[in-house]
Amino acid sequence: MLDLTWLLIAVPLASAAFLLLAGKRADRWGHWVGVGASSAAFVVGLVALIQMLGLDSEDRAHAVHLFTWIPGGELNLDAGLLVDPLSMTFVMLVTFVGTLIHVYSVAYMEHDASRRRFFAYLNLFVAAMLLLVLADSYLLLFVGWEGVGLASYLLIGFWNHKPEYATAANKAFVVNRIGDIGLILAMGLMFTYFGALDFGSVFAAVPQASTAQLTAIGLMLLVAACGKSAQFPLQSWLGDAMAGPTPVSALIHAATMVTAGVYLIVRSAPIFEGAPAAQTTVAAIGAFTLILGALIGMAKDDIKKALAASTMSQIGYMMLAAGLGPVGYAFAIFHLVTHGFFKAGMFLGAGSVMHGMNDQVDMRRFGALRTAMVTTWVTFGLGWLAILGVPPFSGFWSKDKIIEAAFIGDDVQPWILGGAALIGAGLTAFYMSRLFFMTFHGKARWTDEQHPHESPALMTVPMIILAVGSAFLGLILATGDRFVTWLEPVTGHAEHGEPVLPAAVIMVATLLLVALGAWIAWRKYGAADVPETAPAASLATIAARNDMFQDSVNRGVFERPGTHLTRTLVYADAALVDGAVDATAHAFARTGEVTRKTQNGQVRSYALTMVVGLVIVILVVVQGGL
Amino acid sequence: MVNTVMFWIIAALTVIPALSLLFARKAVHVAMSVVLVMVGLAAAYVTLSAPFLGMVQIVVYTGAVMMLFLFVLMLVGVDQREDLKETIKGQRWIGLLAAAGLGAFLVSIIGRVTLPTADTMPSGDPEAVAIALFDRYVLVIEVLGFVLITAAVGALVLTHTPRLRPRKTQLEVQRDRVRVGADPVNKPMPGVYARHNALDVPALDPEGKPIEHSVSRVLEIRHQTQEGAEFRAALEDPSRKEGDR
Amino acid sequence: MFPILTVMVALPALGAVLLWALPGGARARAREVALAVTAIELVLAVVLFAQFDMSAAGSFQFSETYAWIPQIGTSWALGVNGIGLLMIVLSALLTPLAILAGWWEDKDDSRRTHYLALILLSEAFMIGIFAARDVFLFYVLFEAMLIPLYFLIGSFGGAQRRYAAVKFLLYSLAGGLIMLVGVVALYFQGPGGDQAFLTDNLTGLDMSTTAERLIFLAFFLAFAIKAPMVPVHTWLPTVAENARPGTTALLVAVLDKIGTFGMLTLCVALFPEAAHWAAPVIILFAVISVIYGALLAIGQKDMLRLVAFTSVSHFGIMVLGIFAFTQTSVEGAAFYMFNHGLSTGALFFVVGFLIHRYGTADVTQYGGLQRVVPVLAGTFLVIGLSALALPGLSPFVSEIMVLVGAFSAAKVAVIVSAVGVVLAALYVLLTYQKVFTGPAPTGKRAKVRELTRRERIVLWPLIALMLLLGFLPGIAIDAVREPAHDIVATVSSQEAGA
Amino acid sequence: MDPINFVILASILFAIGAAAVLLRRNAIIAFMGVELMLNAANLALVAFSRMHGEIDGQIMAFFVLTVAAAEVVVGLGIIIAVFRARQTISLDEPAELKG
Repeated sequence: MLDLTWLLIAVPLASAAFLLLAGKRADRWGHWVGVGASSAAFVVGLVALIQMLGLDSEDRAHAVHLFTWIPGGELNLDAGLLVDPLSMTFVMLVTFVGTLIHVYSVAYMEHDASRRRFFAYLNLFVAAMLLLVLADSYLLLFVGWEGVGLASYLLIGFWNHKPEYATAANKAFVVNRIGDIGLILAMGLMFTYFGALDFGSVFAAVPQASTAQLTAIGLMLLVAACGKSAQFPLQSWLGDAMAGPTPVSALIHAATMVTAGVYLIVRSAPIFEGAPAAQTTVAAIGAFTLILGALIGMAKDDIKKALAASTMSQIGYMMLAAGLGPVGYAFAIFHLVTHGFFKAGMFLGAGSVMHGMNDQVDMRRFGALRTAMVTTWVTFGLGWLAILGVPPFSGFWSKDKIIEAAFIGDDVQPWILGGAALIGAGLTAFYMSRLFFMTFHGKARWTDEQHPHESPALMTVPMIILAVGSAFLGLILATGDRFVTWLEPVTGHAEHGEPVLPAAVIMVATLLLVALGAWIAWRKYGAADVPETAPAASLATIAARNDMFQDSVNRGVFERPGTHLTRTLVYADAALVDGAVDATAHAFARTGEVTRKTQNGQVRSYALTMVVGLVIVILVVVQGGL
Repeated sequence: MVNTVMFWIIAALTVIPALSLLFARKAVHVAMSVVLVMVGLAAAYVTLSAPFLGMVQIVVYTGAVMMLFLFVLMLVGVDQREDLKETIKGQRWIGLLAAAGLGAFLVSIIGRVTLPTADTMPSGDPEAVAIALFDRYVLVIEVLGFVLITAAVGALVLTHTPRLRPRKTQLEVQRDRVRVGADPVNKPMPGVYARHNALDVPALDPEGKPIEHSVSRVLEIRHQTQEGAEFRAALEDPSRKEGDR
Repeated sequence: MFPILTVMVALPALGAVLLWALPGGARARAREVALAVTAIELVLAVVLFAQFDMSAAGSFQFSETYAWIPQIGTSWALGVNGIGLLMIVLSALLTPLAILAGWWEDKDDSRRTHYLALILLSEAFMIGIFAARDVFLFYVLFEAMLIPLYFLIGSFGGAQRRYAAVKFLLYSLAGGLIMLVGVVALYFQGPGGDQAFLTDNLTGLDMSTTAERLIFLAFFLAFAIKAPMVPVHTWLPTVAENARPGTTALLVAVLDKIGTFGMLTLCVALFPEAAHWAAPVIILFAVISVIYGALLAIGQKDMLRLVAFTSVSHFGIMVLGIFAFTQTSVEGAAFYMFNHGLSTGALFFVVGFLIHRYGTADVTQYGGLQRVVPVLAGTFLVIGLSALALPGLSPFVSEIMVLVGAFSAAKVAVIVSAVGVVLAALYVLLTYQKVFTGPAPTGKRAKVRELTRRERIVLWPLIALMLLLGFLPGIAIDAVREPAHDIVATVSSQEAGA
Repeated sequence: MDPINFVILASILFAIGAAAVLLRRNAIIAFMGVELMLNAANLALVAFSRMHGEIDGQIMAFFVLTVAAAEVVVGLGIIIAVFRARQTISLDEPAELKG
């Protein structure tokens, strides 16, 4: 079955192609094809996983050769899949969560005329994401990388008859492309230094490479990861990406695609191992973004944007972990998996709320929904507990380990990274509790035409499954370090360093901060009345509400000068470059105007010219001695 | 060697009439002078042991080409006088200078070189010429035949004036005439009902009045017409009428 | 041996003559005749491709040499190596599609016949140029090409078509005449004899450095104008704006490749030392073209101009690939020449279809079409994505080969060019946004026809081919590998010698 | 006497013919100037033929003669055509060659 893993990509891809080409006659049942394709991928993945579990941990990496891709003289690359515990983890996450979200979307998108197209895009995304994680070379990974970007673009802009949604889609794609420059340049560096782009050859060549080379590659990979995973400074697109239908936000902009950056870093572990500076940068970016995301999350009133900020922040955790080296890789992926579950669950919950509230997203118009939507409240609550890191829910097992790992190290680094992680936990508790309480508790602040109701079973069942996962997955995988051992063939065995503080102290501190955060949120948003319009706030809150002015900065630094530059260039091209050309032409034309006066039309003066010319020629020939 | 006397005669016979090209006023005079030049040249050819060519020269140039020129001159009007005053600024002096310079250069260059003179005379009799023309140069001759035919057709085309609209029928002519209010019938011939020799006397209308325009315009210009009044007076004077009878 | 190349040159030319000879009544069928001729040509091209020996792609195959004017050493010498093969296939593929794409143009039979005959004539010249193995023959065809194009642009097209045609002609002539000087100078450097212009006899000449560099520059300038590089690019937008989309598609997708083709097969192959000497400056201009073209594309309102500027940008990447002189980058550039033909050809066609519907190329007149014509929107998007080199489509493979391959030779250039990747996303997606997204059009604008069957026949094979080559680029790369290797080897031997 | 003198005579005639073309406005006279130039050339050819003792020069003169005849026919045809159109044969009138 491991050799058949190409089916994982092929089936959703074929389904996507079919749905796009089938036309209107497939409108009535096309979505079930999409669900079927995703489920089939899950089944294939599951069988492969079971088969892999039957192997020794050393033999679990399995290479699948597909076909000769680029048979260049020097750049000689085969398309192949690398099926190992790391990619298998992603396969399971993507196909499982993906299938649930497919099912959910059947109901969620029921009234949309273009549901078939929606499922085609979702399938396309699944195929691309699986290609991304299964690829055995950076170039093939890049195909998946751009593929998910495209799917993301299509889905964010799914309702592109609203101009701002279309703009959001463009923004996502373009910012991602900035990240792609990083990946392209990283590949250029790899090809220059190692002459290859497949993981095997690159990693084999790493020991011979200099630190400077590896650092350069690592930093470029980091740029790519920042673009895709919405890390500082390329995070600005994620909030706008919430323009897409909510299942998309759940699948792509929470559970899977945005974590691709973390995957890239972990996959490139051998490179980062040789480049401590790059590693530190990864961790620093992660730490910075986790705080940044948390701060933004604290101020957002749009439920999806708050969740998006939370995603940014949580991926910050993962990046932080991935930047810690072998100690953190497994935890990064672990958190990625649990996060995939609880964040997807929460997004679906948010979708359920919107479904019941006429697509209202402003949390200030929610409140007291727990009575109207019990299932949603419970499933969301489980996700909330998980993200807070309350034991024994999933988040506790993954996040706490990251915080602990952040405190390992020398000098001042553990204090900064660890401190950030610790504070981040408190902030997370605050903003997630705020979100939870504002939505489900307190007084009802609905408008009259809203009649909140529970969503149909097609939506709630996936939410329940994800909630169960949020609750117990962490516990199951963490028992006996199962997950860490599972990933060890890929991430390498980590010498478990000692944190600068005792592990117990860190855990207690974390829990205390979480409790504090949640308590403050309860006081402000659960117990007290929430004003229906956002009150005037401090400068910091305004900054957070505006995504820390990232958009304004981008607009001021890139967009506006860019627009001016473009306009100037368009003008200059017409006036200067083309003007010079036209001026040359006109100069000739004017010369012609002048000289044409000698052409007076008199035959005799033409003849005279000829004779004079003849005389001159004779003179020259004679004088020339001929 | 060539007869020196002969050369000088030929030189005089060609250059002097040739100068008329520059100074003669009437084109006919020029044409006749050029005929002389051509004859001179024919003489030169004969002197240069090309007798056949000389004959051809006379036949073609004096006989055909120059006559053609004369025909054309007559066609366009012999009295096409040329105003010798120059209209293009500087044309005369620069032109003269250039032509003179050209001649001077040619003469000076040719005068400086010495070319070997072969002892053998080329045989310019018709037989030798025919052998050369229809043997070595037969292809050229063929091509020249084409050129001549083309030229002939070309001249036909050039001088042919196509009819732009269909020929008018008599009926149309008549209608047009009525429309513009001209004489509905033929103009009366001069001298009708007149007693004099007809051409210079206006015709008389049925009322006995002379019709002035029945006399040719040319005669009017030359003042060779007879006044109609005189005859009218004669007609109106019964006494003279009797007397004349 | 069957002189397939001569036949391929002669067939469209005869087709053109046939069209002109058609009596008035039969001219109503001119399109069918032209299509049939180009279809046969395409079949021949496929046969050519199938018969081509990929294991010897670096050497000229199907060679034919007939004396032409032996007194000055020119001969009718045809032959293709891998790169020429791809270009010929591209020409043969795009011409029938251009005819199909412009099926609706011209109400008047005789005018249409004239147009089609000129198109066929252009095809004959294009194939001749790509197959020429004789520098003089190449030059003659290079200049002869201008005649049908001048009329194609000047007689058929938009408001300022005459201005555009004259501009095109003057630009091309300027380049061509400078090249003529180079050709003549090359003759005197060469071995002489009655095959003095055969490229085989002109490679590896022992010339003085100055002579080599000057001749190189003479050739290069002509090719830089043809493959419009900044700052000699301004004819292209003007022409694109005013000529018919079908004409422009052929012009940009195939004809302009003569520029890069010439750089590869003449400039670099014949003057390796000079090429190596000039490479840094050329790369600088290539990078400027990449960024400048992309920025100007973003600033355009006219879609045809926009596509023209994207091509300026893409040609920059090709030139960068060629003059980076690494195996991979040259392979990539050669492959890109083919892919860009598919992508830009399709882009001009689809823009032509839009113009056919709305009667304007001004993007601001469009909006919300995705709701009305989803298939057209989807097709446009895929073609647009090919222009921004999305993985899975063949332009990606070539672009990444150029960027990755050139990195070792020109780091800064690649880093700057990579910015073009972002700009490409901007110009493609902004255009898509303006034309297809937003509120659905109302009133008369809402009555837009969906992509017709004939238009699908034009566009979808191109998309299919890009997909196929995106996943199996080997089909084409096999053809360019050895030529690229030879070129790189020639230049690097110079490097070693210097 | 050396036949070269005939060549010199030819040069003089040629110059006179050229001057006629340059100075005379009457198209027919100018045309006769052209004829004179042609004949001057013929004279030179025949003189050269004599000097070399070969007949080819004469043959060339024949050709020139023939072509000149053709030229006269066409030239006069043109003059007549122009005269018909404009009622004049002055060379200054048809100034349509003006650039």
